[in-house]
Amino acid sequence: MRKRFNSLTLGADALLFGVAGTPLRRNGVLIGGGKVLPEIKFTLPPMSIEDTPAMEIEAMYREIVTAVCERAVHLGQQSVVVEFELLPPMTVDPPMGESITSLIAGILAEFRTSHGLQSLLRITPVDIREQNKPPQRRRGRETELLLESFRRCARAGADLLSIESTGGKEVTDQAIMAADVRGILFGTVVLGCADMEFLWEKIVRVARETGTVPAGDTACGIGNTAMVLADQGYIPRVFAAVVRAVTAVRSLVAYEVGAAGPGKDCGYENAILKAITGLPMSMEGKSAACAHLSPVGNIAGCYADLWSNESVQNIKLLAGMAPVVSMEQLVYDCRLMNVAAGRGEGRRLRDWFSESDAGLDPQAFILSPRAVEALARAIVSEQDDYRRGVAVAVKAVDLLREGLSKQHLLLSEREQEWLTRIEHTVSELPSDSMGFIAEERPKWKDHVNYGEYGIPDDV
Amino acid sequence: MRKRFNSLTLGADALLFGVAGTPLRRNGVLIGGGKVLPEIKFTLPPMSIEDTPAMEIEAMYREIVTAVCERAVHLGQQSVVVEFELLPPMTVDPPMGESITSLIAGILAEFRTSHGLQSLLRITPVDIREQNKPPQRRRGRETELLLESFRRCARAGADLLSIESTGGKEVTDQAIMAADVRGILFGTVVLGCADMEFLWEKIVRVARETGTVPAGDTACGIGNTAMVLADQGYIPRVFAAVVRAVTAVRSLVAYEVGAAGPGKDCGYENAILKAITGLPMSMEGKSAACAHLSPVGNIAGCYADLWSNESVQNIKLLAGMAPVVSMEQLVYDCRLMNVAAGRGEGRRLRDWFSESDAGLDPQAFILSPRAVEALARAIVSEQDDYRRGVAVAVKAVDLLREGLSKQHLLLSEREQEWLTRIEHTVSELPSDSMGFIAEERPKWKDHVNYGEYGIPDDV
Amino acid sequence: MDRYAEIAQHVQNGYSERARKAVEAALAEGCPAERVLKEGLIAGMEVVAAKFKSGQMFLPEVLAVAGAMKAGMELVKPLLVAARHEPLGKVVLGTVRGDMHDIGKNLVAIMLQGAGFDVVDLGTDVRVEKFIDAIEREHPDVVGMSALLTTTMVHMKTVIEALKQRDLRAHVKVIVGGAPISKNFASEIGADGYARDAATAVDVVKELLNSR
Amino acid sequence: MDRYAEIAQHVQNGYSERARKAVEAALAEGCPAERVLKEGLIAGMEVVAAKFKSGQMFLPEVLAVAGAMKAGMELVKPLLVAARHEPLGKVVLGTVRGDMHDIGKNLVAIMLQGAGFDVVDLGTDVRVEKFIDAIEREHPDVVGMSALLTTTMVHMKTVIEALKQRDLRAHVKVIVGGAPISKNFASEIGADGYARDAATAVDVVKELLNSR
Ligand SMILES: [Zn+2]
Ligand SMILES: [Zn+2]
Ligand SMILES: [Zn+2]
Repeated sequence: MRKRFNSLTLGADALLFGVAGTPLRRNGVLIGGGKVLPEIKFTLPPMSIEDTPAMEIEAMYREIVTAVCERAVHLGQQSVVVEFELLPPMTVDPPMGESITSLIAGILAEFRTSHGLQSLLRITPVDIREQNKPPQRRRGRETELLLESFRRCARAGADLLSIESTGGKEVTDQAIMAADVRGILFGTVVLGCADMEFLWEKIVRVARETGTVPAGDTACGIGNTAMVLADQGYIPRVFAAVVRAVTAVRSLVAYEVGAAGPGKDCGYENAILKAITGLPMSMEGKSAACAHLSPVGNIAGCYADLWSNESVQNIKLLAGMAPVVSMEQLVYDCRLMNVAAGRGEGRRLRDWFSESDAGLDPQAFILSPRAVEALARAIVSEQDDYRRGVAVAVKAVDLLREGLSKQHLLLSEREQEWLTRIEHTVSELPSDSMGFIAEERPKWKDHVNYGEYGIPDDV
Repeated sequence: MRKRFNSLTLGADALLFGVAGTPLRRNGVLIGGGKVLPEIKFTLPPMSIEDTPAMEIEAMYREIVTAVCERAVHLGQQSVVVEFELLPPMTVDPPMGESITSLIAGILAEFRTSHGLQSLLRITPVDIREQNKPPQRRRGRETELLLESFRRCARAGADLLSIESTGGKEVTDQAIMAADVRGILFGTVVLGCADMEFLWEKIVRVARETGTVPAGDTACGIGNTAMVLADQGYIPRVFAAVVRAVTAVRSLVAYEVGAAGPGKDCGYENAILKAITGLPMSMEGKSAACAHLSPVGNIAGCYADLWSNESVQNIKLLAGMAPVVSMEQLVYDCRLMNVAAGRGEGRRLRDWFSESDAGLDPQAFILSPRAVEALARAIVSEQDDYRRGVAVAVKAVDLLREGLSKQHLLLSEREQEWLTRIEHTVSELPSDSMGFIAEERPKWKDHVNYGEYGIPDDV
Repeated sequence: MDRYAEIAQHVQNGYSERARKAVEAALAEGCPAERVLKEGLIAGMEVVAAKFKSGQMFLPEVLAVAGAMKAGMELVKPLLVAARHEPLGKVVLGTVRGDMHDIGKNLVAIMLQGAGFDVVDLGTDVRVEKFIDAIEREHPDVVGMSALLTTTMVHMKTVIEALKQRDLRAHVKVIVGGAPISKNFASEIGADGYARDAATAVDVVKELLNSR
Repeated sequence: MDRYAEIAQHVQNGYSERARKAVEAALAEGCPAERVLKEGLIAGMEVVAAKFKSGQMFLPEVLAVAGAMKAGMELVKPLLVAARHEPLGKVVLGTVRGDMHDIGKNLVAIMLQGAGFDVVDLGTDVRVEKFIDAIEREHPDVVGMSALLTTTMVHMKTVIEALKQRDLRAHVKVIVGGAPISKNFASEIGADGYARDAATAVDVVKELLNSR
């Protein structure tokens, strides 16, 4: 059952790293209760999972998790969150993911006993439902395996259940390349939200059955694809900023069907979701530069209850293995935030984070606390997903226009032209979702299996 | 001619990142004039220089420097410092180092013209004088080649001349492993200072002849060896803290014979040297975790006029090549410091940096602004290098003792035992250097060629 | 302005309808199809590709241009085929086994098509056999492989080894790319080229074909 | 407490003079040199090495213990040689060509000696030929190479290749270590073991020798 938010939980003044409206307490770890904690992530070095004995793969995970926990202990860090992001073969083969989960949970338990290191384990199966073209989002073996993966990992010792679900991506991949706002809305809030509702009801059920926490999702495949392409100069940054705003409508669905946070690190839309839901969020910024460059290295810190490195291969840097280096950087970042908060000056540091980035890039600009509040309000002002999408897109464009005219935001001439173009497009969007869907659906019929979104093939 | 400091330039209140007593202005770059700038460093990936054609090596440097500059431009960074740290074969063969320097200087010039990126190039030949055992510090071909390397790189477009000189290391390597404070003093302030005087007079002369800046040195081979061994749990942290304090006496010599800053990044003693000399300093902390882990990830930022990543191999991370990732992290760190400073709140951020680390490790503790001022005062209260060494060691021990008793500093029981032991040792040091040298010299005669330090083989 | 320049200009502007009409007119006037292609369509696209590469143009703008080029191509292609004109080159593309990442490869396909190459896109999760089959069937000049995971990039080597085993390696150049891939890795596994992004992929392919 | 335990205790405490005296007494009483070595000196050192490895002891304390052990060894060694006692094993160590970094290798030497191994330290900047000569001359069970630079670590492979060429590879185990070295690199170049730090180097050597 989906319960739609119609008001904000946290306004701009209340939005702060380490502080959620509804903190999460589990296993001795408190998230959003005043302190920011590191969330450490990692992936395997170049190797073939198919051609490597399971024992060797497990040894690699043992090595990584042991090393990062050792470093955390060494630095006096008392609580950490570890994410195990399942690779495709580990999701397709649920017992494989289960066995690695159990291994990691075991190591974390050891560190709890022997060193007093409190920890939670987040598991993130990969969304294997796209393996077919067009993707089969509901029927078919992949959906079954995906849920089985959640179930097994949950029973094997996971605490937090997450996914980077890809519903709607078959449309947004194209729409991003074409800077097509309508396509973004169709893929993200029409298809994406429908898929989120379907998928997250199932994940919430697994969590209930297994006593774990349905944590949250991210529109990574949409928002971060746009961000990375904008960073490479392929698409306008103002467009990527609007895409980010729209993704919040999609990711929000998880919380409306029962997810409890912390939201998944790579969803920068988490800032907006934190304002709406008050739930704790994981964020990533400069110390996730190993995984991707970004224009929001500092400003992302404003909202972090967990502070993440997103992903790094287990390869050797001069100081040690890369995940250990990440752990060190995260711990120092967290210490700084926690010192400021401890002196009652968290909001001051938050404002510096914001000022650091907001004027230089539209994607950062819409993540300033004031902008976040405005975007969140736009979303909760509507109940229908499509109308939320339109409202937040319009608001994002308005904010950018205002920032530009007040000279709070620097934009190149080309970016300004695109802002005008997008402004024009959003102003002409139909107010009613049925009309919009009728217009868009035929355009994407070769890429989308509408039945898999619960949408009839023809109206 | 060495001109000894006998007073402080900057007290605890005046010590701040981005602000030097005597800023350095060159080529459109201002260091220590209010803003912290990134200093980016890199090394080659695993490869044999001997077996790789010069063209390929140069292509690699071209790729690295181009990529980091592109990222800086992309992020709107206006000034950067790039360090080219010569590898041994590039120092032994001065034309090789010269030609890479010229290549890098050329790329920087291009970026200045085409993108308005202001930059300075620091070159750091490696101290090849240790190639003999015992090292030949004055006579011999290596000293000649080293100076030739400085000369050629300076003429090829370098701006800042630096070195991580190793005078005294033949003693301190042993002394560190044995946690032998007397050996540390002998190697660092007796041998080390003598060597610094010899070497830096020559480097300052090269700088004068070539119109470049004699920037500074670091007792990396002493202070950071101790820090890394302490981090691995091999030697007591309190001992490493005392070693760090003592290294300031050695590194100071460069500035007393004419070096003008910015001091070399990996010298954490730079904090003390900034207080004494007022010259700009490069520092490294959490964003140098790629190169080495440390207990001073935030606190090092208190004093940074340049903020460095120390070293990273040119290998692929998910986001891009590792030096590019470092550039991004440095830029965001600098932005935060500069935003705070721009609001007139730099000192507040500085104090948070300090509070973040100072209580958790004695090496961080002695880098808090108040401790730094006290250590600096201890040094300038004496003129003789040995007496300075004793004074600063005594002061470091006093500070740690005070921190412990006031519960500002956490120390394990084993560390406390060692603090007592070291306290005892420093309290029994002879006040006069002649006596001390007479006692120590025979112990190290197999490892040191005293003639190479201008010390007679027997008294 | 001559016909060819006119076509090139319409392509550059991304005007599909005008480009189509100008091509139609040129062909009607007896302009050789090959010159229409090279001096008109491709010339126009080349300007755009250069602007894109140097960051003066966005991808959606390039896509519009590609559309204009395609409109012209539809008229020219049958004539070229009839005249047995050799195409600029053919490229087979795919994301390797176990990897569902699509968008980087698609960008490369767009840029290559814009530059006048024939592109055969095998999609994602492409197994060794499928690469081999396509190479045997299509006789491409270049095969391009993409991987976004550290755990799938290793399959690139498998494909190259398979090419060697079937004596196909000498007949096709191999280029690779994707987030975890470096120049170094490319040469380690014996690829001929490394494309750090879609914009440079065209240059890499051109260089490889020129060096034959 | 028996004689052996007494010796072990003095070694553990780092009391050189007492250790020497206890060994002297034991030998005078007719205790076999081999048991004095194994159950006294090495047993004492093993306790210390374990404490060091688990972070309960500092290196300077270990050095004092190593001194006590050495004092005892000086008395025991001639007897062992006379009895043609096989030593625990011999290790040749060196930092590779072009690399002056000393201290990591020295730490390994100290730990190995403490554990009862014969150690031949070739120093720093050790060229291939010097490694080969030493291996031919000393017949070590293990050769250990250290590198601290990305541009010198590659020489480790050169040494291993040279060993193969001279048919020496089967006769000696190879371990490697140093800041830029990973387990992965070690196995890539064909080393038998990787020591991530001095404290674990002894374990690695012991394992290799047990697996022979
Ligand atoms: Zn993601
Ligand atoms: Zn250094
Ligand atoms: Zn350095």
